[in-house]
Parts: sequence; C-alpha cells; structure tokens
Amino acid sequence: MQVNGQPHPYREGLTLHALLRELNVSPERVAVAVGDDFYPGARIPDRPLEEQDVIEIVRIIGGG
Amino acid sequence: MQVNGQPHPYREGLTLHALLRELNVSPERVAVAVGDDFYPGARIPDRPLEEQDVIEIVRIIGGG
Amino acid sequence: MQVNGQPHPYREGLTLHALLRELNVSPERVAVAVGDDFYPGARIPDRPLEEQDVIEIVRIIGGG
Amino acid sequence: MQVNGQPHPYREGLTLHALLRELNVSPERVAVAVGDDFYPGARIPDRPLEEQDVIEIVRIIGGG
Amino acid sequence: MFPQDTLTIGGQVFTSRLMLGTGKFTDFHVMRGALEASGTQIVTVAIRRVELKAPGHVGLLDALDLSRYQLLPNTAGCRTAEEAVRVARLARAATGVNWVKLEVIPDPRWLLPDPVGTLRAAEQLVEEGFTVLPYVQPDAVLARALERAGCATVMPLASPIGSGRGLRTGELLRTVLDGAGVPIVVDAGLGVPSDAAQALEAGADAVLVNTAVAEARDPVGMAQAFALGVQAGRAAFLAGRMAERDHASPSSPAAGVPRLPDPEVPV
Amino acid sequence: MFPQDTLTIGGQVFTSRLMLGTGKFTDFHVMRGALEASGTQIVTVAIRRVELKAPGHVGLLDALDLSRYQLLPNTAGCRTAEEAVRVARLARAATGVNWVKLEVIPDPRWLLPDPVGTLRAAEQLVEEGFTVLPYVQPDAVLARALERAGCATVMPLASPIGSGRGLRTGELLRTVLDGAGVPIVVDAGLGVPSDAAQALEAGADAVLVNTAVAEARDPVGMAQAFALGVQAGRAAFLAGRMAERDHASPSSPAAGVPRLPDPEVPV
Amino acid sequence: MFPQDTLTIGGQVFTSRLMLGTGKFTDFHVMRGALEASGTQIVTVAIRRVELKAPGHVGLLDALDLSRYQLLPNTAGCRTAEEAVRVARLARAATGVNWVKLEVIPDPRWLLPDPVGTLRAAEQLVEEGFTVLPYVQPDAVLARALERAGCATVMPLASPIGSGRGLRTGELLRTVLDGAGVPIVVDAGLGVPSDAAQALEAGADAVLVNTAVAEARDPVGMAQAFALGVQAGRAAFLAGRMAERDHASPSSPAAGVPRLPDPEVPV
Amino acid sequence: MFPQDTLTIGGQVFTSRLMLGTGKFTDFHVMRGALEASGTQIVTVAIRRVELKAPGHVGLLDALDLSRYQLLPNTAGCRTAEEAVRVARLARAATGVNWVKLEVIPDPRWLLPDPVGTLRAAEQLVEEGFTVLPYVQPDAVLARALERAGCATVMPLASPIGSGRGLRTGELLRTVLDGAGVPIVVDAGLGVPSDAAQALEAGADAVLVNTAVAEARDPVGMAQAFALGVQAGRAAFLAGRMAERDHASPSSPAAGVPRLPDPEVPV
Repeated sequence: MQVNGQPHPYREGLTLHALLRELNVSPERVAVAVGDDFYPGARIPDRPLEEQDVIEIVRIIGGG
Repeated sequence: MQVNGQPHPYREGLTLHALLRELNVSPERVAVAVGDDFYPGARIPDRPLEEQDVIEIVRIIGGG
Repeated sequence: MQVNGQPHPYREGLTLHALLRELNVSPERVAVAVGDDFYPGARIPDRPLEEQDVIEIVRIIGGG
Repeated sequence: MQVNGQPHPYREGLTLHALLRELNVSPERVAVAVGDDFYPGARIPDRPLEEQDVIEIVRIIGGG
Repeated sequence: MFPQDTLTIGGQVFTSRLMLGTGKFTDFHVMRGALEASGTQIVTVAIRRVELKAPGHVGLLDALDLSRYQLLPNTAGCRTAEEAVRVARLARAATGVNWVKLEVIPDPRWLLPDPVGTLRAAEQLVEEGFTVLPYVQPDAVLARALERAGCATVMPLASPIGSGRGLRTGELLRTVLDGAGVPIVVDAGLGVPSDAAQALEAGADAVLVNTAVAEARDPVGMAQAFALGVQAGRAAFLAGRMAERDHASPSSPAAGVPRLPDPEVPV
Repeated sequence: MFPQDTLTIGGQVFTSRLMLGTGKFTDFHVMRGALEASGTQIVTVAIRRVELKAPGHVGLLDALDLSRYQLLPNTAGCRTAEEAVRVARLARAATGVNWVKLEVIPDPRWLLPDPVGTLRAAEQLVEEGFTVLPYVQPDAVLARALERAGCATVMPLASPIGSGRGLRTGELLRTVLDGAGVPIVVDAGLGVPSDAAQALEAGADAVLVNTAVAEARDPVGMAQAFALGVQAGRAAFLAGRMAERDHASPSSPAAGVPRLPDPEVPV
Repeated sequence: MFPQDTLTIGGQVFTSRLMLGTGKFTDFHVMRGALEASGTQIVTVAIRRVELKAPGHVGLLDALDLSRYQLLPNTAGCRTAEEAVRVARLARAATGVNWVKLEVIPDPRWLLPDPVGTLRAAEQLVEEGFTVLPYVQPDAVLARALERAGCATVMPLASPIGSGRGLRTGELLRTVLDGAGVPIVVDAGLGVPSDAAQALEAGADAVLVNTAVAEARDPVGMAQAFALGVQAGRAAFLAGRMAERDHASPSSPAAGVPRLPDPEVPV
Repeated sequence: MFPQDTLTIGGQVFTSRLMLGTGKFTDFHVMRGALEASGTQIVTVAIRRVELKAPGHVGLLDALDLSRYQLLPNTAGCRTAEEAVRVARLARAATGVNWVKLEVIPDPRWLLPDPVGTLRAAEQLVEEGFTVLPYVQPDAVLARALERAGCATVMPLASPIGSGRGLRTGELLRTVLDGAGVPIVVDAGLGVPSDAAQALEAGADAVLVNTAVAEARDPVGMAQAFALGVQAGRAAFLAGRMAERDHASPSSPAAGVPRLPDPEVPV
C-alpha cells in the first residue's frame, strides 16, 4: 500500500477511516484520493483498503 | 482531376507525360506529385492518370 | 518705439495708459515692461513714453 | 619647495638637473613642469630652483 | 473606480484586475494585510501532501475569509499533464472549487510550461467541468488553441516565475493580445507596479502577482502599490494613449514669445 | 493616500507628486476636468504677448481656481539666458508668483536645454528671489551645480518634449538621483502612467506631464490614470521592491507535491 | 577567421554562421552578389506551384552555384502539419536535398508557428529521413521536445518575420540556449548586424537573415555587414565578455594624478 | 575594407573607427596583441607622476610602436578645467603630441564629466593649439558649443566608464548625431561588439573601448571582435537599413503554395 508516495504497512481489514486515525490526520480541510476516487474531507467513506491501493492525503497551503 | 489546386478536364487515356506536354511544362527542375507519389523532374514516369487524381507540379523559387 | 516686437508710431506726449487704450488692451491680467521696468496690470503707471522705448505687453496662457 | 605634490627639502643653489639626479629620475620619456613652464625630458634646462617652486615630474602610462 | 469596467472569468464578474498568490509570505498576518491592501478578488493556493503523523496546525483556509475571495488552486510542481489533472481533482475535492490555475512544468531551472502537455491537460479538465486558467509562454497560436479548448483565460508569463525581471516578453505579448477571445492575464515575473501598468496599458485584462509582494520590504505597502499600478494601467488603456512622436513638440505655443530684439548666440 | 508622505519645494508642502501642464488642451472645460482628475497641486503656464487690437477674451487665469494650485510659469520659447530672465520677470509681474520653470532652449528640433545658459540664468533668478525649477538634460554634474546655485528642484527630461516616448534616460536619471539634495522632477516625454511609475520607483520625487494628458483620447481619464501611476510608483519606492533574480524561483513550496509514482517523460 | 570554430548541422560542417534567404530580392544579380558578400553556406528557398501554360523562364536554381551552398527548402505558406509534410516531400523531389526548414504557420498576421503542429510534422519528417530545422517561438520546453524528436537544429524567432524589429525575445532566447543539445539558429526579425551580433554573443550558434538584406538600400553591402556582425558576435562569445558593473570604474590609474595643490570647487 | 570610407580627425585621415585605451591590461604583451588585433590607429594613454626614488622600468612608450598609432593622451583624474589644462600641457611635453582627450570629472562615483568646466578647458586648449577630443555626456547643445569652440570631435558616453553596460543613452545620442559638424565618437561603457555596432549603425563615426577589451577573458580575441563589430556597424550604416514593420511580412511569396484541398483546422 502506498500513502503520499511512501510505502505503508498494509494489514488485513484496514479501512480508510482507520488509516487516517492511525496517521493522526483529522479530516477537516483535507482531501483524499484512493486510486482514481477523490473525496472531500467531509465525505471520506470508511471504505476497506487493499494492498495495492495508492492513497493521497492532501491539504491547501500558500502558493502562487 | 485536379492540377495545382484547379480542376482540370480529364480524358480517357491521359498520361502524366501527355499532361505536362499540354500544360507546356518542361520537366527540368520541377517536381510532380500524383496523390502520395512524388517524382523528381528527371524521373517522372509516363503513368496513366485517373479522374480523381490530385496532381501537383512545383518548382523552386526564392524564399526565406 | 517698439511694442511687442513691432515698431509702433511714436508721438510727442504719448503715455503708457494712452498707449494701452489705443491698443485696446485692458490692464487686468496683463503685465507690462518698459525697458527694464516691469509692471503688474494693476499697477501700471501712466508714465510718459519715449521714442526709443521697448515695450512688452504680455499675458498668461496655457503651457507645459 | 613642492615636488609631485609632496614638500621637498630646498637647499641654496639647487638646480633642476641636480634635483632629478638626487631623485634618481632619468630624463628620457618624462616631462617636467616648474610652475607654468613645461619641459620635454630631452630639453630640461638646468635652471636654478627657488624655495616656492611647484615642480611636477610625469611620465606616460596606460590609460583609457 | 470604474464600477462599470468589470472583468468576467468563468461567468463570474470581478472589479479588481489584480490576482494575488499566497506563497512566500512570512506569516498569515502579513498575508492577510497584503490581500486586504491589494483589493484582490482572486487568490491562488497550492495543494500539498499532509505531513503524516505531524501535529495539526492552523491551515491557510482558516486564515482566509473565503466569502471575499475566489480561490484559484494551482497545479504548481506538476511535471506532466497526468500529474496536473490529478492535482486539479484533489484541489477540487479539498476546496469544493472547480477553478484551477493549470501549470505543467517539466523544467525546474526556468519553470517554463510545456505547451503540448498544458493543452492536453486543459482539454481533459474542461471536459471534467473545471474552469481552467492555463499558465503558458506568450505563444499566440497556443493561446488560440487553449481558447478553442474552452479555457477561461490564458496566462502568459512576463519573465521567469519569481524573478521580478518585469515585462520582458512584450513583443510576444502583443501577439497574444491581438484578437484574443478570452481574458489575458499576465502571470509570473512582474517585479514592480510599473510592470503591471505596462501589461494593462498594452491591453492585458489582468495580472497575477505573488513574489513581488511577498518579498517586498513592506508587503502590505507593495500590495497597495500594485493595486494602484493595475488601476493606472487599465485607466490609461481605456483613456487611449497619445501617439508617440519621433521628435519634440512644444507644450507651449510657439508664437508670441517675448523675444529680445537681437538674441545673443546661445551658450 | 500617504498623508505623512509629503513633497516640499521652495518651502511649500505638497501631497501630490504630479505636476500638470496647461498647454494643448482643446478647451478650458476639458483642462479643468483634467486638473481636477489629476489631483495636481502645481500647474505650469506660459507667458505670451497680448495680440494687439484683438478683441478681449476670457483668459487662462479666469479658468483656473488659483486658490487650489501653485502656479508655475515657464520660460518656454526662450533661446538664451537673457530672454529667460526677462520672461521670468514678466511672469512674476503678470501672476504675482515668484516661481519659474526655467527653460533655455536654443534648439527648435529637439527642444533640448542649454546647460551653460540654464545655469547662468538660474544664478541670476535665484539672486532676484525667484524659486527656480530648471528644465535640464539628465546631467548629474550640472544638477549638483544647479543645487549649489540655489535651485528649488532639478527637472531632467525622460525623452524629447511632447514625444511621449517614455523614460528613455533611466541610465542617466539614476546618476542624477544618486545623492541629490533637492527634489528631482522628471519632466518631458512621459507618455503613459507606467512611465511615471518607473520614474517614481527609481526614486524621483515627482513628474510633470502635459502632452500625454492633453493628447489622450480622454484627457480626464488619462489625468486620473497618471495620478494613480504616480501614487503606485511612490508607494512601491516606499515599500522597497524585491531583489531581481536571474533564474526562476517557485511561488509554491517544492516539497510535498502529489507526484505520480512514475511520471511519463514530459511531452 | 576561426578555421577551428565550425558549426555542424545534420552531420555537415560549416564555417559560416550566417544563413541567407533568397526571397524579396529585386533580381538574381543582386541576390547572387548578396550571397557572395555574406559568405553564407546555407541558403533557403521556397516551393511553389508552376504557373500553368506560362512561358518557361530561368529558374532560381539556374541562378545559384549549387556546388557552393547547402540548399534549405522551407515549407513557408503551410498552415498545417499535413501541408508542411507534403511540401517537404515535394521539395525533396524538386531538389534532391533532404533538408527542410519546417514552417507550420496558421496565423497570417504575425506569421507565428504552431508548436503542436510543428512538433507533429517534425516527428513525421525525421522518420522519413529528413534533416529538419524547425521554425519556432523561443519556447525552451518545445525546443527540448524537438531535440528529442531528432531535429537537427531549433530556430527560434527574434521578432515577427520580415519586421526588422531586432532581437526582442532575448529573455526567452536565453532559456532556449541554456542546455540546448542542438545548434540554436535565431531566425526572423533581425534588422541590423548588431541584432545578429547580440544573438551570437548570447550563445546562439547561427542566424538566418533575408528581409534585412533584401530590403536594404544596398543589399550587397548589408550582406557583408551581417557577415561581419555574425563574426563579431561569435568572436566575442568565444573571448568571454567582461562582467558588467553597476557603477563606474576608471580606465586610468587613480593614483599619481598631477593634481593642483588646492583645486577650485568644480563648475 | 572600405578604403574610400575614411575618418578625418584634426586633419589626419584614419581607416579604423575603433580607438583603444591602454589601461587595465595585465601586461604589455597582451596589450600589444590587443592593439594589433583591433586594427586601431588611435591609442589613449594617461599622464601620471613619476614615483620618486623608484627604480627605473620599461615604460609604456617603449612598448608601443609609435610609428603606427596616433597617441591620444587623456586628462583622466582631473577634477577641474585648471587641472585638465595643466595635464594637457604636461602630456604635450611628455609625448610631443598635441592631441588630448579632455576629461574634467569632479564626480568619483559615476565619473561623469562637468559640462561647464569641459567647455572652458576646451576653449583654452584650442587656443593653445591642441587638437581637443572632449569626453561629455550625450548633450546635443553642449556638443554644438564644443564644435563652435573648435573641438576636433565630441565623445559622448554610452554608459558609465568601465561599466560595460552598453549603449544605454541611445535616445540622447541620436540628438547629438543629428546635424553634428564634427566626428562623434562614442566613448565609455561599451561592453560587447554589438554595443559598438549599434553606435555605428546609429551614425556615430567611431567608438573608443578599453575595459571591455582589457577585462575580457581573452583580450586579444575581444579586440578582434570589436574590430569586426565596428566594421559591421559602419557597413550597415552605409548600406542603409530596411524600414521596420509593425507586423510580419513573409519572406516567401504568398501565392502558389501547394495547399491541400481542405486543410484541417490548425492545431
């Protein structure tokens, strides 16, 4: 499993909410992608994850 | 038949050499295209022409 | 006598006020020079003029 | 006595040639001024000097 | 200033012609002051990965009064059309805004955009319903192609991003402006307000500035200076400049000068 | 805008840094509108001979609200120091004002000032109690000499009078500004507000404009545009511009970009 | 001049860095004189339809000593990649030469090339064995893509074709030159030899000129002038220019000046 | 190159239009090589005090083939007319040459000349029989005054001495050139051959270069580069440049292009 470009240990039964909890990420003002599915922070589903998932967790910062 | 962008009267049995003669074009220093076939002036074949042929007869001029 | 760069007929006893009157110049908002004496319109003296006087009568106009 | 902007000890009877000798200046390719008199190196006179003379000894160098 | 003189992008109407970036500011307080002083209505932001396991912190969005500004997320850092499209989708998810400042920049030294990749990404994003503002070199033919692809604006560069070198591409900018069918926003490289005024005087519809404000000694003062420069340039464009002359032409009438009878030879 | 940022000339304090000329306007109504829109506080005028035997007519001074503007009579048209001194005296008599914009211009084609004659006339007029604002080429050594002579400002040209060619003398202007002891007012040749902003950004204290406003399609709009450009340039000068870079510098952080695992080769 | 300093294009070695176009000359005699005076080794020509039923006439090729020049046929007038590929094939048939100056120009007003169409045509022509010299805007990313596609050079424009406006794209040209893997030939818009010298000084490998020579009052003299300008610029590039200074630096030593004891105050 | 195209100064005829300074060279060997490569015929030198009690050493004059060059001693370092006149007299005594490059420079930071002091010194030196070549700012009125005073040339600056910033005073140089009655020699600030070519193309009669050659990585190569640049600029001036266009103008005929029956929409 890959999270934000880094390999991440996968375990059987891991869900997206559980992953965010263990990564200590609060869903406000972030967005999440699992493969080609894109979720606003407020509507992140608690979907089960799979070993080959590519997950992206992003936020807005200052930029030009 | 189209020659240099203009419609040209086609007649049964017309060949490329005959066309050039009737157009008063001497083959030195020109190039000819019949559809996607391109011929240097010195090696223009006397091929038979067909009604839907698109023919281009060009030469080199000054340009930048 | 010279007025504004042009020769002007001089006559015995001519004064500055008389000259302005005959030139139809009202003294408001003009300035007058007689030789090296410079007078605001409001304080133009009625001085006698002499044949060799060089007189300048000017006003303000638009300029950059 | 001043030589090239610096005070220089004057002594009775000092001449220009003597001064150049004691300054170890060979007259080729220099020019000398004593006050407002200007001399090419080849034609420097052995004139007597006076205490208040302002003397300049110059040469040509690279410049733009 | 000119209430009737508005700029419309993606169906939205703006009175300010100065877009501001939010990068490089020392702190949110200075940034907010600069946004305020600039009078901007369109603000760019970037998308970055959350630092995992890092303690939470106040975010940019908390620092912005979102009711006042149209957010314009960018795809800065993306090297390919594919990366840019994905970042645009992440931006939409993160902000709820479907505007995107499209940057496809393979070159790290000059940060110059890829014309082919930018066009391909723009076509994809327009199809997905984004309002696309592509960053490009001042290429009039590419600009027309981006128009046809449905982009909301075209954003040609003045000089390299963050260089502050000013409007060095005026010769090509005029070809982009000539006959443009969408607003042209000059982006990147502007260093001082006169650069912005030049762009507007030439007919550009707006400018985007970030580094020139954020790196000024007084960012708030410089933000106001750019606001004035943009207004000056636009006002001049609307007022119609004088024709240039090769020689001099006196501002005061030539006739009636109180000349002396016989002027000495000058000097 | 910056109430505390004032310009002092000849002991008088001004808040506007834009001087306006009154030549070349189609009518007094447009001229008054332009003066109003420009926010100017210093207005130049010329001295000319009265047309003898001509019917009287409303004069410029009747068209100006003299309570609002410092009049600045010029010596335009004078070819020598002597003519200029005499016209200055006539101007003082006609206006009651002892300010003079000193122009000694022997050359009719380029309208370039005579440095030697200008310096000589300035010395004479200062001695007679005039507040002297000399029009000069951007010559730093001459500028210092005019300072020593007691001039109130120095007014170097941007390009030939009335040409609208803009600030083409920046290389020399910076030498005039460097260490100047009196206000430097860039005069002549400015065509658009960005030209004025450039002068102020470089450190000039003010500019004088006439033809660029009077010959604009909309003189009143252009007067406002120049007012904004001057404010923009001054604000930028006070805020301190960013340092130029040779290369690019990203406005958005380089780290944390949501890259794709294996980016295709761009393009 | 620098026998060891050669330019290699498509495997051929040249000592001249000036390419000349053959358009717009009043007659073949002047054209031949200009080619001679320029010292050029690469000459561009165009392909046009034979006027049907027109009397035969001496052709350009009869007027050129083909043993001395590398012919470079162009695709001028082509609006699309397809037209350009076809004209390149006709040119090869007409000349026996497989070099082509690739022009894909949809825009009649500014004659600016289409980056996408140019790249597509270049890929096709390289595959067909042509030596491809594409005419482009100064876009560094596109230039790298054309390199990867196998083009023999990249030919960025200085300003619009035939405008004689000079090197107005220097800001972008430097990004094209930076790290280029093929010779960069500045084409279009050069008006005088100093323009050409600037391009070579900046690191360009060659220039192409046509209108500036053909429309000069004395085309033969101007051809020689450009030859000298190109040599000057190349020699300067090889010699390594001095570093610019912001201030002055005396050329003569500061010490030892025969000063007067007590200098008067200057002026 | 143009044997018939000669430059006459002070009654002497020259074929080279490049004057070279001898300052700042690392050694006499390099200096001689540069003089040789430049083809110059006029060489500037400075006057300095002999170091008293210092051991004798080979002097500059021993290093120069005086039969080939017109020496042009300068008054560099002089702050006033009086100092300059005195140094000119010393120079004449030291060299036997009555030419002088007149420099009256009170300002140490920008090394700008004093117009009034320069004119006064020029009048004095002309009276004493000197051939006077004054260094000045590009002031057309001062230039005419120096002509009337009998100067042999006028030498306006391109940018500050030794800065290598190039021809930044073109706007004023054109006014100096317009109607000049003596040769105009552009001096100071030229950095690369294209700068020199620009000056000659504009109508200048010659240029003087020192730092740009002496501080080049390869001074001999750069000297040759400047020689070529000066020849290029002069040849272009004589050949008459094309007229600039605002838009594009094709170099190849518009008619007869082998178009495809139905071109696709470009891009």
